[in-house]
Amino acid sequence: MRESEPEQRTWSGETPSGTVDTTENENILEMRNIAKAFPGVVANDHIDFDLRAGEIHSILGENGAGKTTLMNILYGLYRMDEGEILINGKQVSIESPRDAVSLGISMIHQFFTLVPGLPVIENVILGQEPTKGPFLDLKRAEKEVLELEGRFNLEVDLQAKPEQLTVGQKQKVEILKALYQGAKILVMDEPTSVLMPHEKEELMKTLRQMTAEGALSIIFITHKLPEAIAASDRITILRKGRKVDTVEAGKVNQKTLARKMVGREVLFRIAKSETEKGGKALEVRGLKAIDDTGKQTLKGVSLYVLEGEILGIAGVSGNGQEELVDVIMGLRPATAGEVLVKGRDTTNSSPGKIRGLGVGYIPEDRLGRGILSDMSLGENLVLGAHKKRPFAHRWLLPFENRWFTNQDQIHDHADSLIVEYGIDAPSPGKRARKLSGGNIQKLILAREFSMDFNILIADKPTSGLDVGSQEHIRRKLLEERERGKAILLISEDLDEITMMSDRIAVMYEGRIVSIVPVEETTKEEIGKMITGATRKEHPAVA
Amino acid sequence: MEQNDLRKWLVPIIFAAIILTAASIWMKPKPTEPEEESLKIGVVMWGHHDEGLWDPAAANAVLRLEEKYDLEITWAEEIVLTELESLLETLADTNDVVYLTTDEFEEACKTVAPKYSDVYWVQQYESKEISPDHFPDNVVVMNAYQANELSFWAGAIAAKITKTDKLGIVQAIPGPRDTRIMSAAFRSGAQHVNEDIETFRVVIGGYVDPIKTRDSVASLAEAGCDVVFVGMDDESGTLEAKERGIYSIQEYTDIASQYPDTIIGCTSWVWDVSLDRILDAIVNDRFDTFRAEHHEIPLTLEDRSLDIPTFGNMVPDDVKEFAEDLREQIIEGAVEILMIEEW
Amino acid sequence: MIPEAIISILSFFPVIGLAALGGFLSQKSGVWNLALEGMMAFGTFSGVFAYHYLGQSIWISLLFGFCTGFLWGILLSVLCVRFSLDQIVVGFGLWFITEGMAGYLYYTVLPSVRITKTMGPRILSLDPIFYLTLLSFALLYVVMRYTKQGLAVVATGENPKAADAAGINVHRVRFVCTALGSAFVGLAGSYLSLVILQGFTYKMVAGYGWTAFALILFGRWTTPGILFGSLFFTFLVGIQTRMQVAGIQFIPPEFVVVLPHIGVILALSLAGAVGKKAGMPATLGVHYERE
Amino acid sequence: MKWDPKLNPDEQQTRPLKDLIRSSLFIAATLLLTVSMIFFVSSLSLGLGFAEILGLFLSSSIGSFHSVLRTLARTTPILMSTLGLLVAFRSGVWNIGGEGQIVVGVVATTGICLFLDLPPFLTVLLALIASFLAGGAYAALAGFLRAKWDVNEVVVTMMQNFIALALLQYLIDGPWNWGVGLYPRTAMIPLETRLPFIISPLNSVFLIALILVYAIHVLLNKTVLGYEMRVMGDNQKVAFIHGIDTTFLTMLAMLVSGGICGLAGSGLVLGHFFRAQAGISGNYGFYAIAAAFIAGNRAALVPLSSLLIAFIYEGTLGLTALGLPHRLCEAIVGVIFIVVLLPKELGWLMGGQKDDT
Repeated sequence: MRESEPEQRTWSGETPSGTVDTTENENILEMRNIAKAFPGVVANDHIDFDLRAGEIHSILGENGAGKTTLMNILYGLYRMDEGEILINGKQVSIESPRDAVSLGISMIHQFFTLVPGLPVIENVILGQEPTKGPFLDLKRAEKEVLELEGRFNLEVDLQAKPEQLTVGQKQKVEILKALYQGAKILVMDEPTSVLMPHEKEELMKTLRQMTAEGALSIIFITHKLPEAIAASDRITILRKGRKVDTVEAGKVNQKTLARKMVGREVLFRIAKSETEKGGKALEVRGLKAIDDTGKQTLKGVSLYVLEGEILGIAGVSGNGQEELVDVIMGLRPATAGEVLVKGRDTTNSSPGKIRGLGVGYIPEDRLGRGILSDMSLGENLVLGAHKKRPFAHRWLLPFENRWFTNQDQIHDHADSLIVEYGIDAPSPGKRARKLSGGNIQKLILAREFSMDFNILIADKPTSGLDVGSQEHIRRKLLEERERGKAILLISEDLDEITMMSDRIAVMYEGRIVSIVPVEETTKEEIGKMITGATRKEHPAVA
Repeated sequence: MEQNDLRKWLVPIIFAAIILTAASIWMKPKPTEPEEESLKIGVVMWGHHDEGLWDPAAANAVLRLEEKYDLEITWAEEIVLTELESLLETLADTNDVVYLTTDEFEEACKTVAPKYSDVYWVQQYESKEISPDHFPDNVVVMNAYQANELSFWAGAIAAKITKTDKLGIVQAIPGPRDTRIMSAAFRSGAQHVNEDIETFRVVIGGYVDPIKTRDSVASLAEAGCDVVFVGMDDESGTLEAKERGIYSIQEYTDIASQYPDTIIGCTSWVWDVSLDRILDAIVNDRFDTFRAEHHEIPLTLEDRSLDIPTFGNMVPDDVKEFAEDLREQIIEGAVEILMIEEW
Repeated sequence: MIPEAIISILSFFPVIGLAALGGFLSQKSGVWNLALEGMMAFGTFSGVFAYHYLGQSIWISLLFGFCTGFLWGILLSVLCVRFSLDQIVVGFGLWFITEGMAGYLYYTVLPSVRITKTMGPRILSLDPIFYLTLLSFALLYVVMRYTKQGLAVVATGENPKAADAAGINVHRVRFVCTALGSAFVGLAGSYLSLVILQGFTYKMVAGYGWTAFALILFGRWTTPGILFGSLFFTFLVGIQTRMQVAGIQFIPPEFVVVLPHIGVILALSLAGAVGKKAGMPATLGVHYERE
Repeated sequence: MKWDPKLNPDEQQTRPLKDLIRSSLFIAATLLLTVSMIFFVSSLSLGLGFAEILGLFLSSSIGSFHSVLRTLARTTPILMSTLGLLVAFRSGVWNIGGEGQIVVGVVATTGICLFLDLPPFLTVLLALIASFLAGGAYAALAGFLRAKWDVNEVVVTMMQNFIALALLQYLIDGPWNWGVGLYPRTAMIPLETRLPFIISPLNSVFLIALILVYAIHVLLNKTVLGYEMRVMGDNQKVAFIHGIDTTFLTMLAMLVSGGICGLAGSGLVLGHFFRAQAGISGNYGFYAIAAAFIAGNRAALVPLSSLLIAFIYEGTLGLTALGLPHRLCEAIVGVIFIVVLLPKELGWLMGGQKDDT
């Protein structure tokens, strides 16, 4: 693990290649028509990207636009299908994070990679330890790190353990780590999404300072327009795996950016029939909750869903949608507020009870929360209904009970659903994990729809699926809506939201920015709102 | 399992197996000329015939008689009770005599022996006198229920040797009557010589545990004992005694020659005297009559089947003489030895 | 009397100490080693084996035991780290194999061996291995604490992702730790047969391997913790026998060996009850693959 | 701290027969390979012919009607404890404390049969129930710790094994000791409380075991409870989302699992030894883990796998008459144990890349 060191020294050292900022060719990094396809979806479609020495370059785009994929390629986590990467005009091949680090590229992930139990200082020097003889030279390390801290005012207590630090401090540690590794190019994936406002300001300052001397360039992945404009020198906009444009941050306003980001092309709308709305099926009042890191990500959300309507929650992920869904489903305690299902208070009651009231759930994390990967389709499809007739029967026993499963019924049930939902599987005995992503989603849909719910929580039901299954799933949702079901649709795809919803609630930083009927708004407006461009205080919805 | 990989691997494995099999079958077994007059005896033991102290006692007996009766010996070693019955049946199929070297095997013997009436069974027994119908007719019992006399004797000798008037006893397990009897008899023997002798006892909780055994002998030495009476199935006790420069008495087998300066003597259970008589009866086809009069053959000090064969260098002659006298007295019953069950 | 007693107690500390140390090393890097008992058993065999066939030298035999342990460790880590088989299952399999093989080989390829030589120069009537054990504990402590290798091991056990991102070869670290650890276990075994018993008896390990395993958990995966844990246990045994000599039976001898086991269950449950981390390496038993 | 054991599920619809045949072929080949290798060594060291050794191996395991019966008798405890462990494994809980639970069952049964004088029928019934409850409670403790405080159940059950063994040792050494002979063991249980032999040495406990096979198969594959268990074993999160009480279910699974192991112990006392003595559990609890994995965690295949192990056990037992130590058995089982885990990886050995599904 040491061999990376010499290269890295020469890179940062005084060899010709080190004279970065003085060469008239300022691009220290060029990525030429990078292409990367995952099964069913093209993540990067021949993207060009270049980075000048000492600039902050934002990559802007909705989730799924391909920003992260691009950066993972740069960092050696993915192999690109086509394209080439040049550093200082020299073509390089990046096989693994180690290569990237040795080339002076560091990446700070959205979720930090710190070793619990090790003090900050050792976390920082991990992998690049200065040694005196066989031992760590902690004194020297401390001197160097302190020097770094001083230069970019990243004050962190070097002896503290990661679990004692706040999120902001952890991020500082990550930055220190990158700097200590001798990073010339620093990739930051959604750095602000986990931070408190004041921490953000601090971060911005730090980034400015770091790039001021031109020794360091930063790639800043974000989907928040104001930050992009505030933080960066140039902005590259990606949409659906394609590069839209690269603009000077000074010369654009949020409106144009928003348009570039969400696109304008009209795509065909599914004919939405008018449905008569019923009463409030699901209502949420002043809901507050904290995420796993203990940060308050849900700051008082109030909304309701009528029977026979689809309420679309627009917003970029990480703005509190996950927590909202968790709380509604009873998977996460609410710190304040209440959840009403058909007028009945289900706040903090068990998932079983909530589902019992007829709440269906299409999770975002399909493998982790959706399916039983090692069990057969049939068994997957009865999950939840397995205690009810006809799947559970009294077998030979004289008295009434629900002890025994009825294999034939389960089998037939599965057969019919497989046909109805067009799941591509030879037989109900097939293991769920063998299915493709689209089919897994169909499987979950089939299961949730087959048990009669009147409220459905659909969390990004079409994300990461190919167009065919997307259409299929959307149709199904609309059908359910016409049957008078209430559907809460969380999605990042504005096209989908505008196409499906009756009303649109925009979530930004744990709050509902506004709730508007779909007719009274446009995609651009929503695009601005989800990126926090326009802060309209949301009307007092009871 | 992933079938395709499986299929890929079946072939080579089977090949390797076949080749190996062929190779092994190819090499001939050593020619073992069948001598029909040789008496086949299968010896069942829970340890190994050349290991520890309990099993060698029986094993040596068989080995000493090997030439005399031209025995063909099969050692069935390291036998756990869960396996016993199956094993006895396998042995009975191939042997004329089956020799069970501990009464731990008695139940199995009772169940299996009747099925193999043409096989002679020899059963070692330690605990108490038994009735003729306690075992089936083709079973003869060699019974060591008088072993407490031996311990008594040893205790007396130890009492003569000791300078500190402190004796140590390492007892394997606390429960069974006989282990307690040995310890108690040893103590009373010592006190028979000298009333104010102190005896200390350590219980290990198993027959083999070198670590604890050594530690206990050490602690006894620290307590001031200069003679320890070790009832374990390994020699670690004597090893420690040697290091501590104190004396030891090991049970069951005579290993005094290996530690002439440490071991005073070994309270050996010499099975070959009785075994000799039984085998003699068998080869001369008068087993049934023999069985009729001796359903059990007790081990005694008299015929030296309970004995301390060799004394260590540290034992002065007067003590040896004393030992002889005491032995006579015990045999005549001049000294009567109580069966003390409790420590 | 007192120092003498302490010395005699300490004289079998290496068996427990070395075994615990070995297991600890592999667990710290994130690999269960459930084959401790078996590897010790095989160590006892290989020690005697080497003594018989490689010129009757205790030191060479100990070294041999060390090496055989190393080999078993390599097998374990190939199966667990390279092949990502489940560590629990593989641990059990290896336990079966090693223990079986030890007994089997001894009685097929060896005559009954009696060790006549004793350990080399004694300091305070304790043989070098004892000091070697203490030394290796100290060394391990220093390495874990003050060297980049130690840093790498801890990082691998706690957060392999981070280690990987920092350019540490996770698999290699685990490989080395497991193999080396098992080597120490083998050493413990051969010490038991060569010095403590000076011979081989079946079932002579008598559960001390699992005791060592328990002591690792009881020491909460810290070097000092394990050192003191095993010292504490050794003294417990010693004190129990001495109490018996004094005529006091404060705990049945059968239970002494399993006291650490009970302690572990209590300790873990307590840690869980108060919601505190038991100090267990975060990814212990979890296989790591880069995505 | 927690991780899901990788368990092969029943694939009812995917040509079970072909699958079974293939895997059994694979195991057979492995067995042949291992055995012949070991016998090769032995024949070198002991100067015995291979044919001789193999012959004795086979004859003492399946050579005669009687030896077949013996093998079946040997199968009984392994089969029962394997079924027990299976329940836990399929529920995603690592219960490797089979040995300990067997021992607890032994203790309970012996205690009741020796120290309670009730009508024999009642005694036996009570003994069976008690052993089930004892073993179950013992395991459920680990289940509780795991479910409530997320304590690693592997460690707990493992430690419990040795604690239980120590308990047995203590009882048969001291309080319950027979008081005869040099060896730790209790007195025999009264004649009328012993279960009858079908044909000695095959005891009627074997029938209980067979019934259990079907019972467990039904429980796991045909009942709602078993379904929920398997759901939990597959994905605890999903189980929780769909309203399955995972805490309770974990404990219940452990209860059943440990209970059946306890029954196995009870069977050893009532049907084989009629007393408690050292080494009565004979490592069956550990062999059971191997058996469960060799059977790919399918209740229907467990009889085969435990039969296989019993076969090896008896075969190597015959070899002890040649002076080969019985430790052989452990070695062979261990090798098979690991090899049946390998196939996914063997591709890599062959130079092909391993497929990760």
